[in-house]
Amino acid sequence: MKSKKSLLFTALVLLGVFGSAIHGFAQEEAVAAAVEAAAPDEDYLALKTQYGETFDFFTTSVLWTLIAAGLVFIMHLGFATLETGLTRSKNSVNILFKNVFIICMGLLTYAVWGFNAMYPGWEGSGFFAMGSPLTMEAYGNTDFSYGGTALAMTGWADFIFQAMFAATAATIVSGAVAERIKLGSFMVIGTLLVMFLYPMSGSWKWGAGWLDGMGFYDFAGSTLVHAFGGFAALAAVIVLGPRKGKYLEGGRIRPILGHSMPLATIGVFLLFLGWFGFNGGSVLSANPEGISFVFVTTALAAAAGGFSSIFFSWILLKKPDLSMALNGILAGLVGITAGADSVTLWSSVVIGLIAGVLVVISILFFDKIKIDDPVGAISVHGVCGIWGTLAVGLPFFNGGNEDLSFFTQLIGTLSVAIFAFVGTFILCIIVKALMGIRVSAEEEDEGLDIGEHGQEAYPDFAPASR
Amino acid sequence: MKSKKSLLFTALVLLGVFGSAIHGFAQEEAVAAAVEAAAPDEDYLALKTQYGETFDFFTTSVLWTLIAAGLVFIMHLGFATLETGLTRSKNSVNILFKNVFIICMGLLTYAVWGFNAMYPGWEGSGFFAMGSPLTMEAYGNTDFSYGGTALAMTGWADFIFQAMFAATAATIVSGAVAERIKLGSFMVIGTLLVMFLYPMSGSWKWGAGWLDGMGFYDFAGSTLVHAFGGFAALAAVIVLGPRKGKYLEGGRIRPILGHSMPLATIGVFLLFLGWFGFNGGSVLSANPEGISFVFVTTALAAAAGGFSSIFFSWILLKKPDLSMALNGILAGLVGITAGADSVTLWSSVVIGLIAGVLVVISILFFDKIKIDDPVGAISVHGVCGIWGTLAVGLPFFNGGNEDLSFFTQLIGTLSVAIFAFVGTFILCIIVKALMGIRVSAEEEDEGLDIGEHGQEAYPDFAPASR
Amino acid sequence: MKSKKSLLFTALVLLGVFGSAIHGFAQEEAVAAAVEAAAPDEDYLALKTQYGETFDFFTTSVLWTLIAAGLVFIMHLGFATLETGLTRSKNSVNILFKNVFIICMGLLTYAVWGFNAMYPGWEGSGFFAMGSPLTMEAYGNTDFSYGGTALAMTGWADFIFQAMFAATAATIVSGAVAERIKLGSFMVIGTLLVMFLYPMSGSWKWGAGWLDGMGFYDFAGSTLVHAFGGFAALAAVIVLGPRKGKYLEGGRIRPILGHSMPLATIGVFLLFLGWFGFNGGSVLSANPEGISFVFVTTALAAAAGGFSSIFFSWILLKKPDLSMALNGILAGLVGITAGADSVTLWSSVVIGLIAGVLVVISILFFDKIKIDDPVGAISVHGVCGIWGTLAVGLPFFNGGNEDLSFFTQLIGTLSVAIFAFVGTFILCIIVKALMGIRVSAEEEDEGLDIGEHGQEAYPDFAPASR
Amino acid sequence: MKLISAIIKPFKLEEVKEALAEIGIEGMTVTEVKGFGRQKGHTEIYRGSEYTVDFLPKVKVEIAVGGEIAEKVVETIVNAAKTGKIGDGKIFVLPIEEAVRIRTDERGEGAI
Amino acid sequence: MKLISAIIKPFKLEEVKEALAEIGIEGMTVTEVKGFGRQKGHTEIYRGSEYTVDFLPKVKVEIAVGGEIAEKVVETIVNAAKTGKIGDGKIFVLPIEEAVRIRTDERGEGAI
Amino acid sequence: MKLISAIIKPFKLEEVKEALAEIGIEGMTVTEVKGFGRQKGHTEIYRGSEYTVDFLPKVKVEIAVGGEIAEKVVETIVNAAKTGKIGDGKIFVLPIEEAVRIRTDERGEGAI
Ligand SMILES: Nc1ncnc2c1ncn2[C@@H]1O[C@H](COP(=O)(O)OP(=O)(O)O)[C@@H](O)[C@H]1O
Ligand SMILES: Nc1ncnc2c1ncn2[C@@H]1O[C@H](COP(=O)(O)OP(=O)(O)O)[C@@H](O)[C@H]1O
Ligand SMILES: Nc1ncnc2c1ncn2[C@@H]1O[C@H](COP(=O)(O)OP(=O)(O)O)[C@@H](O)[C@H]1O
Repeated sequence: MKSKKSLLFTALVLLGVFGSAIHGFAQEEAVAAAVEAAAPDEDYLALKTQYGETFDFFTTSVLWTLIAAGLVFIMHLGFATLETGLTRSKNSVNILFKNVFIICMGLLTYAVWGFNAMYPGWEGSGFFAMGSPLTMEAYGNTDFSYGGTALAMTGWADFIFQAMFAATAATIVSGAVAERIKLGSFMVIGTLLVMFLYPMSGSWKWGAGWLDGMGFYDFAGSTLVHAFGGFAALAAVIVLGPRKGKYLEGGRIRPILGHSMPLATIGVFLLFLGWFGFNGGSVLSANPEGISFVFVTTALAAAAGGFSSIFFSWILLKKPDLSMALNGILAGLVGITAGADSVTLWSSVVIGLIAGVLVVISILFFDKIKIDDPVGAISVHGVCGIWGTLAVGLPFFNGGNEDLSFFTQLIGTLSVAIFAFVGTFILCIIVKALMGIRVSAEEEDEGLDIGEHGQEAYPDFAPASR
Repeated sequence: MKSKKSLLFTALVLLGVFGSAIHGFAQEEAVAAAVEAAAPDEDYLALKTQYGETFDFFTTSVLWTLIAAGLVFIMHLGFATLETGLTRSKNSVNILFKNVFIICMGLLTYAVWGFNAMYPGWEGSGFFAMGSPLTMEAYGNTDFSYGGTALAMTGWADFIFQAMFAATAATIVSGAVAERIKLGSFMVIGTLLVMFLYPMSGSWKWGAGWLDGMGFYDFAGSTLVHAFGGFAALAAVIVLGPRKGKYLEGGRIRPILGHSMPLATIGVFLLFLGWFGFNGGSVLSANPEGISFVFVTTALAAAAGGFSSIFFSWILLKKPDLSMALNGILAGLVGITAGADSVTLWSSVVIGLIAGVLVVISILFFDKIKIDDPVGAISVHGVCGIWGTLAVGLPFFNGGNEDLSFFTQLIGTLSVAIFAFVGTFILCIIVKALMGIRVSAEEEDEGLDIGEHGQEAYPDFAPASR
Repeated sequence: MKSKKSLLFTALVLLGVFGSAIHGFAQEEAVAAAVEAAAPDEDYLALKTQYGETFDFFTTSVLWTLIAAGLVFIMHLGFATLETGLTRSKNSVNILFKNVFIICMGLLTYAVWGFNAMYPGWEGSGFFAMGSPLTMEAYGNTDFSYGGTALAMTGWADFIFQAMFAATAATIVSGAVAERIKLGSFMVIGTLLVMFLYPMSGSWKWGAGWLDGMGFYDFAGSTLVHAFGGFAALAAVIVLGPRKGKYLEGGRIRPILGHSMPLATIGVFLLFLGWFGFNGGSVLSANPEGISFVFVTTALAAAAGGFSSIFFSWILLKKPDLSMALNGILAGLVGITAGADSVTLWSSVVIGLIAGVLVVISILFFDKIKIDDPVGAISVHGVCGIWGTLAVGLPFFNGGNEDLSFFTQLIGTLSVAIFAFVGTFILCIIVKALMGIRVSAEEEDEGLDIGEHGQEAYPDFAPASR
Repeated sequence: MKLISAIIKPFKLEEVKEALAEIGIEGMTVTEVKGFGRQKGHTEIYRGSEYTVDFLPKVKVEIAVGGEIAEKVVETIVNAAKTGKIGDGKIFVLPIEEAVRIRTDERGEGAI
Repeated sequence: MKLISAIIKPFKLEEVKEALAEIGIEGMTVTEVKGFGRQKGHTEIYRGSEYTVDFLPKVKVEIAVGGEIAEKVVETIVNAAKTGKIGDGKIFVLPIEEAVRIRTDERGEGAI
Repeated sequence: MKLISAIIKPFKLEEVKEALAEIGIEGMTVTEVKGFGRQKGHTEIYRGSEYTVDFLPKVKVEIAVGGEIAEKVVETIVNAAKTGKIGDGKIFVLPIEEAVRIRTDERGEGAI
C-alpha cells in the first residue's frame, strides 16, 4: 500500500520518457545516417582534411572530455560508499538504492530535458531557459564545429560530461536526508531537483544568463553544483527534522555512528579521483596548460583541506578524527572548484587550508543548532562552496585579476544558494503534504532497509543465507 | 589429496607457458632492438616525420585504446566484488580467488595463444583460426602501420585491449557457478574456455570469419563476449546442478541471500565505468565522433536499464529491489554493446528499457525452471546479449540501415550461443568425469573458503586475529 | 596528554607550510597573469601557431601524464584497502587515517620542497640536491618547452605526476608497521621520509646524480620507489619489533589474520590498475610505441607474478592461498617496474614468474627470522624491487642491450636500499628516543582505533548506532 | 543470585541501559541475537523469491544480580523496553550458583 | 520452565526451526557462536604459518519452554540437527525461575 | 552439571583456551559480546560530539562441565584471564539439568 503513490509517480515518469523517445525518433533519422558515415573504420584522413589543422587538438579534447565524464561518473560511487559508510547498516540498502536511482534518473532526465534547458536554448527572460527539450539537433549533431573552436568537442561529449554533473545535486541531498526520508518522496524530490531546479540556476551562469552577464565567475561549480546541492540539502533537512534520538533533552547530542569507516574512506578517495575529471574536464578542451594547472590546484587544495582539518579537529577535539579528515579533503575540493583555473598556485593551498578548518567549525555548528546532517553534506558542499566562490573574488587569491569582483561573487553565490534553498523548501513542503516525507518512527527504529526494501545489506546471519 | 589433480594440471600449464616463453625468446631479438630505438627520450619529431600527418591522431588513438584497456581491466574488479557481494560470506575467498586467477591466466594464455588464434591468422576453413601462436611478429611488432590506418594503433595496444576482454568470458561463468564448483575444475574449465573456445567463435566475426562474411554485426560483443559467457554459464550450471537447499519440494524456492549489498553495488558501478572502455575502446581509434557517440549510447542504455528494472520489479514484486536495479544497469549495458555505434540515440534508451524488463523476467524464469544462477549472469549476459544483438537488426533501432539484417543477426547470435553452450557442456562433462566438478555436500554446507582454501574471508572473530 | 608531542610537531609543520605559501606569493604574480592568458576559452589556434607542429603531440602527452597521475593517485586507495584488509579490524581506523594523512602530507611537502630537491636543482655535490625550494619558476612555469621536447609536458603536469609517486614511499612503510606504531611517531617519520630521504636518493638517478652518471637504469622505480620503501619498512620494523603474540616460544608462529579479504582484493586490483599509470606515465610522453609496450609488459608481469605465486604457494603450502596470489601480482608489478620499457616482451613474463616465486619464499623467510610485516611490504617492494632492478642488467632479459650492466644495477639498487635502511633506522631511533615509537602493550591489545582515535571502524553494534 | 536474560528490540538498548543505571545496576553483558516469535509474517523478496523473515534482529541483555533486587530489575527492563507492539521480547530469570570477579577473585554477590 | 540451549551446525538452523514449528514451538532466540570441541584439527595456513582452527562457526538456539514439553523439544532438535558427523553439537537444559513477556507483563509459562 | 559462563577480554581468549586444554577441557562455546561495567568513562568523540562508550568488546566463553571439576575450571579461567586491570570480567556458574550430545544421543556428563 505504502508504495502506491510512488508507483503512480513512476507511471508518469515512464510515460514521459517513452513519450520523449518517440518524439525523438521522428527527428533523428538524419542523425543516424550521419553517425554511420563516421563509422570507426572510415578513413579518418578524410575527416582531418575536412576539419583542417584543428582536428588533432579537437580529437584529444573530445577524448579528455569523455574520460573526465567517466571520472565524474565514478564520483557517484564515491558518494554512494561515503554515505553508506557514514550511516547505520540498517539503512544501507536504502542509501545504495537512492544513489543507483539518481544516476539512472539523472542521465535520462538530463537527456530529455535538462541539457537543453541549461545550455544552448538560452533565450528570453534570462531567468529560465526553455531549450527545445527533445530534439536531437540541439546537442546531438555530428558537427565538429559545435560550440565553436573554443569548445573543442562534439555535442555528445559535452552532453555526457554535463549529464554526469547534473545528478550530483541530488546525490548531495541524498546523504543529508539519509536514514529517515521516504524513498518515494526522495525520488520525486530528487527528480524534480535534477530536472528543473538545477538547470534553472545553472543557466544563470553557464547558460549565459544574468549572473554571467554580471561577470560572476564559477569555474567548475563551487556554487552552481555544490552550494546548490548543499543548500537544497539544508532545506530538505529542515523540513524533515533530525533523526530520532539524535538530539536529547538538555542540549545533549547523541552521535549516531556510521557503520563502516573503510567504506567511507573508499568513498572519499574515489571522490578525490573523480574531482580531477570534475575540475579538469571543466577546462572544456585538452588545453595542456589549462588542464595541468587545474590538476595541480585541485590536488593541492584537497591535500591542504585534509591536512588542516586533521590538525584543527585534533586540537579542538583532542583526537585525530578520521571522519573529519575525510570531510576536510572534500572541503578543500569543493573550495577550489570555483577558481581552480584562475587562483594562483599557492592560493589553492590556502583556500584548501581554510576550507578544512571551516568544515570542522560548520559541522559542529550545525549540530549545535540541531540541523542533523549525517554525512556533513551541508557543511562540505554548502558552506565550502560559498567559501570557494567568494575566494575567487579576493585579490589575495586571484592574483589581482580585475575582472573578478568579490561583490559579484557574493551576489552570485547567495542568489544560487537562496534559490536552491527556497526552491527545495517549497518542493519538500508540497511533497510532504501530498505523499508524506518522513518514514514512520517505527520504520526509522527498525531501519529503512527492511521497511522500504524488505532487504538487508548484510543478511549473512539470516537463516536463508546459511 | 584433493588438490592432486589440480596440481597435475598446474604442472602442465606452467610447462606450456614456459615452453612458449622459450619459443618466444628465439624470435624476438629483432623486436627488442626496435623497442629500444623508440625509447621515450628519443626525439619524437623523427617519428612524426616518418609517419606523416597521421601521427598525432595515431598517438591519441593508441592512448585511448590503452586507457580503455585499463577500464576493461577494472571490470574484473567489478565482477569480483559483484559476485562476492551476491553470494554468502562462507564462499567469498573462493570467489575472489577465482577472479584473481582468471585475470592472470587470461592475460597469459591470450598472449601465448588466444590473440593470434582470434585475429590475424584467419586463414583456412573459416571455422577455426590457427594463427602462429607464439611468434612475436604476429602482434608485437613496432610498425605503426599495424592494421592499416583504419586500426589506428600499435599491435601491442590492440593486444592488451583484446586480452582484457578475453578473460571476461570466464569471469561471467565464475559468478553463475559460484558456491559449489570445485576450484581445480573451475580453473581447468575457465582456462580452456578462454584459451580455445572464446577465440574460436570470436574469430567467426572479429577474425573475419564466416559470420563476418555474412554481414553479422556485433560492435563490442553483446554476442561474442556476453552471450558467449552467458550460455557457457548456462551449460556449466546445468551440469553442476543448483546449490543445496535452493529448490525445495513443492516447487518452493528458498532464496539464498548475498552477504553484502555494498560490495555488490561497488561492483556494478565499476562495471558501468569499465563499460565506457569496453564499448568506447571498441571504436578502435580516437575518432571523436565515434567515441563520443558510443559514450552517450552506453550511458543512456545503462541508465534506462536500471530505470526500467527498478520500476518493473517494483510493480511486479511490490518492493524496490536493489539487486534487480543493479542487474538492470548491467542488462542495459550488455544490450547496447552490439550496437553502441550504430543504433540511433533514442534507440539506445529503448534498448536499455527493454533489457531492464527482460532481465527481471529472465531471472524469475530461470529460477522457476531451477537453473540456479546466484548472480543472474545467464540472464544479464546471455539473454540480454541476444536481445542487444537482435535489436541491431531491427530497422526501428538501427535507423533503417540496410546493411543490417535481423535474420543475419539471429543466425549469428544463435550460432555463438549454441557453440558456447555445447562446447562448455562437453567440457564440463569431461572435467566431471576426469576430476569431478562439484564439491562434496559437506564442503558446500561448510563453505568453500574453509573447504578449498582453509581461509576465511572475514576471520576477525578467529582467535588468531584477536 | 599522549598527543601533546604530535601536536607540537603539527604546529611546526603547519608553520612551515604557511611560511612557504607566503614566500610563494611574493614570486608568483607573473605566473598568475600567464595562467589567465591561457584560459580555456582562448583560441587554441594561437597556441598551436606559437608552438608549431609539436603542439598536438605535446597536448596528448600532457593529457596522458595527468591521467597517469590520477592512476597513481588511486594506488593510494589501493594501499589503504589492502593494508586495512590484511590487518585486524581493531586497527582499521588507524590504518585508514595514516593513508589519508600520507597523501595530504605527501602532496604538500613535495610542493614546498621535494620536487625541487629531487629534480631540476641538481647542482653541487651530486649527493644531495638543494633546488630552490619554494619558488614557482622552478617548476610551475607555463613554458611549453619545459624539459625540452623529450619531456613533452608542462612543469605542472610533471610535478603532479611525480608528487603522486612521492607519497608511495611512506605508504609502503605504513603497511609494514601497522597495528603497533604510535600515530604521531609514524606521522613524523613518514613526513621526514617523503620530504627528505626519498627525494635525496631519488635525485641520484632521476635528478641526474651519481647513479645516473654511472649508467644505472631504473625506468619507473623498482629501486628508487619500491626498494626504497621496502628497506625503509625493514628498518622501521626492526626498531619497532613484532606485534604482540605473533612469535611464540619454541619458534612457533601464530598467524594474525587480516580481517577482510574482499578489502584486500579490492586493494590489489586498484594497485594493478594504478600501475598502468605508474609505469605508463613514466614514459613521460604519449609516445605510442613506448606506452603501449609498457602496458603490455606491465600487465604480463603482473599476471605471471600472480600465476606463479598461486601455484608455487599451492605446492609449498598445500592450499591455494588468496593472500599469496595477491602478493604475487604485486611482486610481478614491482619486478617489471625497473625495465618495463627495456626488457623483451617474454622477459616480462619470466621476470613476473620469478618475482611471484620470490615473494612467497621471502615472506616465509622474514617470518622465520621474526621480522613481522603484516602485509608483506618488505618482500613485495624490497625484495622484488631489487630483483627487478637486477633483471634489467641481465642480457637474458634486456635482449643483449650493451648499455645495461648487471654490476651497475647491483651497485645502484644496493646503495639505495642501504641508504633507505640506514636513514630510516636512524630516523626511527631518534623518534623512539624523543617521543616513543610503539604504543603500550595495553593499547596494542585493545586496538589502536580506540587507543589513538577513540573511534571504531565498524561500530554498528555500539549502542550509539542502533 | 539470578541471571536476568532479557531479549529486547535493538533500539531500546540505550533506554534500558539508562533505566538500569538509575536503579544502580552497574554491569551487564549484551549480545546481538536474532529472534523468532509471534512477530513474524513480514515477507521479504529477494530476486523474485518470497521468503518469510522469521528471524528479526534483537539484543540480549544479561545481568547478574543479587536475588533480592531481581524483581526490581525485571520491572525496570519491562518499563523501559515496552513499546506495546508485538515483538517487544521476553525476560528470563535463571539461578546463578556462583559468581567470580576475575580481577580480584571476589566471589558471590560482592563480585557483581 | 526450562531454557533449552542447543549448539548446532549453522546450516542446520532452518531444519531445526521447521521441526520445532511442527511441534508447536513459536519462539526462540538464535546467536552466532564459535564452537570448540572434538571436531578440530583442521589446520589452516595463513601466509605460510600453520595454525589449528579450533573454533568453528556454530549457532546457538535458545528456547524457553514449559517443563513438561522440554523433553520433546530436545528430541526434536536432536533429530533435526543430527548429521552423525563429529561436531553436531550439544543441547543443555537449564532451569528458568521466571519468565516475562515485556509487551504484556504476563508472567510464567503463559509468557513464552 | 554446571554451565560456566565467563566474560573475558577478547585478547585473552587464546590463553584461556590453552589453559583449559591443559586441564583436559575439550569443549566450549564462544560468543562475541559487549560488556558494560565499572570499566568505562572512556569517552569517544564522533564528529565533534562526545559520548561515553560504555559497551566494550568482550568475549563470553561457555563451558559445560561435571559438577566436581567446575571449581577447577573457574580457577583456571581466573588465572588465565586476569590482567589485574579493571574490566577483566566475571564468571557465572549456572546449574545444568540435562546435557545431550546431538550426534550420539548420549545424555548427562558423558555428553560433554
Ligand atoms: N520460547 C522462547 N524462547 C526463547 N526466546 C523466545 C521465545 N519466545 C520468544 N522469544 C524471543 O522473544 C522475541 C519476541 O517474541 P515475540 O513472540 O515475537 O513477541 P512478544 O514478545 O511480543 O510475545 C523473539 O524474537 C525471540 O527472540
Ligand atoms: N563442554 C562444552 N561446553 C560448551 N559447549 C561445548 C562443550 N563441548 C562441546 N561444545 C560445543 O559443541 C560443539 C560440538 O562439539 P564437538 O565435541 O566438536 O562434537 P560432538 O558434538 O559431535 O561431540 C562444539 O563446537 C562446541 O560449540
Ligand atoms: N552484573 C553483571 N551482569 C552481567 N555481566 C556483568 C555484570 N557486571 C559486569 N559484567 C560483565 O563483566 C565485564 C567486566 O566488568 P567490569 O565491572 O567492567 O570490571 P571488573 O570485572 O574488573 O569488575 C563487563 O564488561 C560486563 O561484560
